[in-house]
Amino acid sequence: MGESARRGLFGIALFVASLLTFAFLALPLVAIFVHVPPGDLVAQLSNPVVTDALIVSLKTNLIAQVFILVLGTPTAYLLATRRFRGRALLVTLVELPLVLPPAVAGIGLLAAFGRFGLLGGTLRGLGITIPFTQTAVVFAVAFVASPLYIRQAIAAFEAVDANLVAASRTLGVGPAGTFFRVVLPLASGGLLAGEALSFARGLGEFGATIMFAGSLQRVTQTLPLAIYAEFDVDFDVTLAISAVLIVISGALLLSLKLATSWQPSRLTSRSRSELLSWS
Amino acid sequence: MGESARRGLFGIALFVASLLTFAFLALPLVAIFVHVPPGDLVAQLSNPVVTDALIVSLKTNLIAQVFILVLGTPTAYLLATRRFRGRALLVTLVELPLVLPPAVAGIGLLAAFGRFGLLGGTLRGLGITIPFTQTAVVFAVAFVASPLYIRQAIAAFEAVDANLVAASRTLGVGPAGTFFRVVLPLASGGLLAGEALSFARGLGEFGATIMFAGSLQRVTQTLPLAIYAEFDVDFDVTLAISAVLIVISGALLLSLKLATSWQPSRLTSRSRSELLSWS
Amino acid sequence: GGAAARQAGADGTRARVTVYAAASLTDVFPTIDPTAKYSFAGSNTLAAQITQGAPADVFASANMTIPNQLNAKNLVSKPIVFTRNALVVVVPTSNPANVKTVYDLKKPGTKLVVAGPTVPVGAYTVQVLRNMALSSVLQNVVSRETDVREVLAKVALGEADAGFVYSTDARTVPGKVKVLRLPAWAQPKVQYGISIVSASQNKAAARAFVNRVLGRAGQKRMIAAGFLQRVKPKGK
Amino acid sequence: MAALSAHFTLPLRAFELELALAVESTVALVGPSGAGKTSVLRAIAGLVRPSSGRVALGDDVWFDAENGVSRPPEERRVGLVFQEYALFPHLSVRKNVAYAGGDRPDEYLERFRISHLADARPDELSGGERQRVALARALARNPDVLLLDEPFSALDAHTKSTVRAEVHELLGEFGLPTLIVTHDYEDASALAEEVGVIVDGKLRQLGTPQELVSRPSDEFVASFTGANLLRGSARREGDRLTRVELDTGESLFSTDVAEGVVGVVVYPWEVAVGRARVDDSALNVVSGEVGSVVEVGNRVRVRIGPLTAEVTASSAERLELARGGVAFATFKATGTRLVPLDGRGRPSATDP
Amino acid sequence: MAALSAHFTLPLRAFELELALAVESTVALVGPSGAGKTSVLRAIAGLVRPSSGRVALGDDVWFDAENGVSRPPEERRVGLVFQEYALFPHLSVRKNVAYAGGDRPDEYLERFRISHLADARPDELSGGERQRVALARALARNPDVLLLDEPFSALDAHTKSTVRAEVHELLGEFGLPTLIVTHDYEDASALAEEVGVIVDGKLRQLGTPQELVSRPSDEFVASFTGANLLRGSARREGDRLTRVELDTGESLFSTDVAEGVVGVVVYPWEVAVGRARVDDSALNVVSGEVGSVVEVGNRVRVRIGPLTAEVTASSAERLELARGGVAFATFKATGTRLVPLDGRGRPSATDP
Ligand SMILES: Nc1ncnc2c1ncn2[C@@H]1O[C@H](COP(=O)(O)OP(=O)(O)OP(=O)(O)O)[C@@H](O)[C@H]1O
Ligand SMILES: Nc1ncnc2c1ncn2[C@@H]1O[C@H](COP(=O)(O)OP(=O)(O)OP(=O)(O)O)[C@@H](O)[C@H]1O
Ligand SMILES: [Mg+2]
Ligand SMILES: [Mg+2]
Repeated sequence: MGESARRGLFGIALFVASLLTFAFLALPLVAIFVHVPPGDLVAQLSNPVVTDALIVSLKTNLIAQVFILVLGTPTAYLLATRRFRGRALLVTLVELPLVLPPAVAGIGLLAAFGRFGLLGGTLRGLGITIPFTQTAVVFAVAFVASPLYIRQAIAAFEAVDANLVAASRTLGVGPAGTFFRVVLPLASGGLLAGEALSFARGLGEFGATIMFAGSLQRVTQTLPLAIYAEFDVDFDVTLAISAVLIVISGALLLSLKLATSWQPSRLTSRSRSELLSWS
Repeated sequence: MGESARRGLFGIALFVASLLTFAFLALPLVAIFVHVPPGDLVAQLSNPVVTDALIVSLKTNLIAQVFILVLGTPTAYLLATRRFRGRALLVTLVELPLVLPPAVAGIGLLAAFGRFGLLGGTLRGLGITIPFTQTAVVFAVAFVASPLYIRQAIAAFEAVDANLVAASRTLGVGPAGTFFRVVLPLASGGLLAGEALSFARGLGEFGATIMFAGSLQRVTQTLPLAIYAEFDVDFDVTLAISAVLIVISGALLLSLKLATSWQPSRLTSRSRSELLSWS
Repeated sequence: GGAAARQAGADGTRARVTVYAAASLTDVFPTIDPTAKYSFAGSNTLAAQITQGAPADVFASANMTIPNQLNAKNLVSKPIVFTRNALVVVVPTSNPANVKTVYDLKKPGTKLVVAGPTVPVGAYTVQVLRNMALSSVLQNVVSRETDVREVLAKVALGEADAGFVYSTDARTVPGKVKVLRLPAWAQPKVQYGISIVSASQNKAAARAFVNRVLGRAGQKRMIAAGFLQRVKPKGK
Repeated sequence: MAALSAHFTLPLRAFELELALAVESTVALVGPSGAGKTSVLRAIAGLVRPSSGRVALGDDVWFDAENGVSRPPEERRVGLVFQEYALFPHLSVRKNVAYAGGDRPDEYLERFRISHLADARPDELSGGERQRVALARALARNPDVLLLDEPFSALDAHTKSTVRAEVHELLGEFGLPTLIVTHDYEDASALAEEVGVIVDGKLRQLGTPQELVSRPSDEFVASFTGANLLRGSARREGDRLTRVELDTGESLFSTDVAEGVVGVVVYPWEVAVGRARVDDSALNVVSGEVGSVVEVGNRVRVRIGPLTAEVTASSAERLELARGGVAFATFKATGTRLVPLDGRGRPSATDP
Repeated sequence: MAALSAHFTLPLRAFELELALAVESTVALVGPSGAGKTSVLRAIAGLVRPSSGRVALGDDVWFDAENGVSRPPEERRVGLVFQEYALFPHLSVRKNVAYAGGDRPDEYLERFRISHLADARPDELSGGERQRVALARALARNPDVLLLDEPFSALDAHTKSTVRAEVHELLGEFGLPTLIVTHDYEDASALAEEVGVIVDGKLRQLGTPQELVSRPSDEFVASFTGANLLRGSARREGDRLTRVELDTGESLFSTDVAEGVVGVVVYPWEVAVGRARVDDSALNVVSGEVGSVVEVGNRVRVRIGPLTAEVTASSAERLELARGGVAFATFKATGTRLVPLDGRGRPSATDP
């Protein structure tokens, strides 16, 4: 019958389109591993360029993430729980870095904290230089990676049933207590997911860092910058480093998946899946 | 009473942390506009470097987005509605580019589609070369920007009440019809949001493009590449271009906000906001 | 913030000098002073960063123009020529476009990669071609890279059919590229200038480094790496 | 036990909530969905801030618009049981009950017969169990007022009656001032001495269940208490009777006094059913097709034209109501009440 | 009209759904939340695939595990009304009803008296209106079978009875084989000729409402039909009576025959109430504190110890039940039934 025929077509269309997508996304990654014998992959981990970059990357990113967590969480909670004029604008502000070309972010950071930047004078007065130092890397990472965390955090906080918060309050527990005893535990899954995404994004930061922090080995040369630098020197090394990074990012993402797997309502998804098991 | 004191502290903490976040995120943007007199901003729009880059950026990004929509939407629907072994892996694959250093993406694309890449031979056989062409830019953008759309799309599709799909089916409408008449309209908000994010991210693409497509004015030099190129020539020009880009991204993001404003349950958030109007 | 900043400079202050050097010096400088911290990139990029307050102690540029400009702004000391170099054409060993001489670059469809016009090597490339009346070749350019090493990489990968680099760069990827020499008469005057950054916290170490480069040992290594005598030997 | 006194106005989306209440023992508010019931409790608990008015427990003022007093929820000693119970899903039953840190939670687990569930998570509980945990949690905070929001709406019909009895007994034990809101009149009359009917944020009538049944102030209260409602226009007839011309043309008599458009209120158990027309001036007769016939316990609710009548199973048998056909519903003029028709608050499902 | 026949097993999370049904006119399945009611409908509609069995309308086979037949939902002519109605929120009422493209939707709008809402969005409708739209939509697809999931659970108590009557009449008009699932026995008995009680995916008893009331197969069916249930151990006494030793020590007599642990089933309206003990060998007596006293219409449900009795308002007055104290509940040995206690499916809220 025509109906089932059309249904068949739809299923096939879905399938083909997905196949193309997966192929396109998988190929570049596969290609890298094809080029890199596992031996090299391990060998690279002792290449000083890689180790230095890895150390710089981890150090700067960890510091940046601490800031993101400590400052981003309250910000997200505020935006999730308060409705006030200009809120949409602030949310936009928080998300802007996500859609801003990293290079522009770098320029912006220079314009703000650089020698000729808005705060340049003030900072020089305090004997502080930020551009092209590790602080600059931290700034760049924090600026570019924070939106991913804050957005997820807002969503996670908004997902907490308002009645549970209300219940806690009527049970004599104030806003602070309620936040730590009810809101945080219930949002933790989402927060973790956001944090993982943000961390991964930060590890990959390139444009803003090269603009604002330059690329100085052992100081500001993070893994992505090292890749870019090595690219000119030895393509095989570059491939190997890339492979290392893919493995790291992939691991991060999978852990994220696990952290959030429980979130989508099981029943719905299950029954939906059954529902469509014909189409 | 101690309770209200603690409550006060909590509120203040929230407020201060948020203030710091907003300041840090706003400063770089403000700084750029401080440096750029509105006049320059307009003037830049007639600077051939900018106009050429703008054209290249728009052209390549529009093409890339078409591909993302046409292929990404079915993929997202598949991942949202089917549960099967290895699904988590595919989701990870789809999200990986989001957290991959763009430089690595570029390397990967070279390793896959470059002359000596996995498909190099095949492509040469077909007389197709991709590196250094606008196709390369499209590839880079599509690769880096697709995850943002696909993730949102999956979420949007999962948010569609399974019972509505079931209802449509029992009313005699097949999977295809159901998809176009029920699922798509209901998910449209989320899809639009994802598309806007993805488009913005694509516009900012830098690392992958410079690696895979190189940088040639009027051909492969997108706005971010132009910024980088101009950086060492004339910082003011760079600032002006940046300003242009910020405006574009900001506009995109705001449109996104409007597209999705209806999504969070109004009642919940409202009542929560009231609930916490003391804390 | 400041803490991290100072400490970042700090691991330098103990004689650890920070050197911003042209990409073409990537391989040789570490052999002259392995202890220094290097940032290799297009001289123009480095200049821009120094202008923006990058904490460099020494600036080694692939030309004299850029350091002189900085010197005019009192950002660096007067540059001293510390070596010279020559321009060559490199093609992948597979030589897909079958480029035998620089004149073959005129063949339409040849994928030529050069450095951006603000990058020293990019400027030199334009000069050479003008000297040889080959400016039309530039129509075959498929990408303007941000420094000489990017040019080399694209060729070494075989993605590009040919590229203009320094003879010293060509030697760093033996077996990957073939070198096509350019006639001496067409060569531009490729002089590298080194100077001390005025804002340096670390002038002593900076001077020490410059002397090392100019010293006999330093110069030996430069020449070993394929660079040319600081000053043209008065031709007989 | 200090009494709760609350009078305030609270602007809601569609209308303004406006009421004055004094709760000493147990009061129930009944109303349709969206009437503002939950909002009343939220306002008293301090979860929303009224635009004006005053809420106080005895002379302890919780909210006072004039003097700008507005205590946060945690500083009002209320025990609020939420419509869906709002148990903390990440905490065990014991931790839920102990949440407020009240003295010896285990005592409450005992008292509510949920000790055996102490370590279970809320999502492992049945509706009835959840309900008891919610109550235990609210009381363990030892509050001065108890607020119950639709305490039974989440229960199966067949567990409901049992639970309702339990709750009724517990309320007795604790003897706290209690305010219950529900959309089920039966629940309200089962638990409360005083029942208020609230529609679109306004209190239509407040009184004992008997009062509401015997003297419903308007058609809405009547329909809520389960009465039949027939529209018509009233005209005085003699000095003791009122004649009501129904829209259907038939006319009825009532001993109530009224003029103009009215609703005739008659309860199903006031209506007798027969197969033959009885002619008795003292009796109102409405004839019609026999519609649905529903057995409820040992009685049968039968729909005859616009009326629902309740007769014994045996007479239903005798009259063979099951086979349908025409039947006559009769009821005394004294058994009817006339209420004004303001056209508002009609149960929407019966709209034309 | 072809009849629907369905027998299948469907593994669910906690248990396996297993039942065999033949639906010719109207059948209702009653069961507690989580019993598998919705799953039954989903399986018949083709929204889930049973692991084994067969579903057919007349000789049109929809599902047959043996022959690997499994038609997708759109190829089974079912009209399914969802628990929460599942109206398309982005479509107007008319578009919802016209969705299936059935002939002249406006006719259905007329018929269900929702023409005036044709252009409204579902979220602007009241529960009762939504319900009618959902029905109209399902019927406009002119199906061969009608499946109703908790058709009234989303309605206010006071609109429910009206809507229920309407639905009953509509079902009559269309005369389709109809399967209704609900957790409310009263709804079931009101609408269906045959009622099945389903617990944990198993059909406990299937029969007319009268049968279920007069001969409940187990305690669960009994409690569902609103009976009192007293646990005890039975021993034959003479050849016509059975003596049941209650856990409380008191002992009752029943004309039913049973041995061992049993539940004594007695309906509230079989129980008389007095203030003084009556001694009559033919009468069972249970004494206890007077608990909750609930007025329902012109009758009063009063709880005495473990029993709920239903007496007239007048006698309640006479006995001053309201003031509590001890009372005696009496009922005939012939008025009791004995059911086996399998310990399963007890209404959880009454667990110890
Ligand atoms: N904080 C609020 N601000 C504005 N409007 C509100 C607020 N809370 C609820 N409303 C609206 O006020 C009306 C009453 O809501 P409320 O929940 O009090 O009704 P309800 O009687 O509890 O209904 P239900 O019986 O369905 O629970 C609804 O129309 C709702 O949309
Ligand atoms: N597709 C499914 N696969 C596995 N388990 C399921 C599925 N659908 C529901 N369940 C589980 O089977 C049981 C019965 O679910 P179902 O919705 O049929 O119960 P119900 O009788 O309709 O309950 P309610 O009266 O609350 O609607 C529940 O425990 C549910 O968690
Ligand atoms: Mg409510
Ligand atoms: Mg159900």
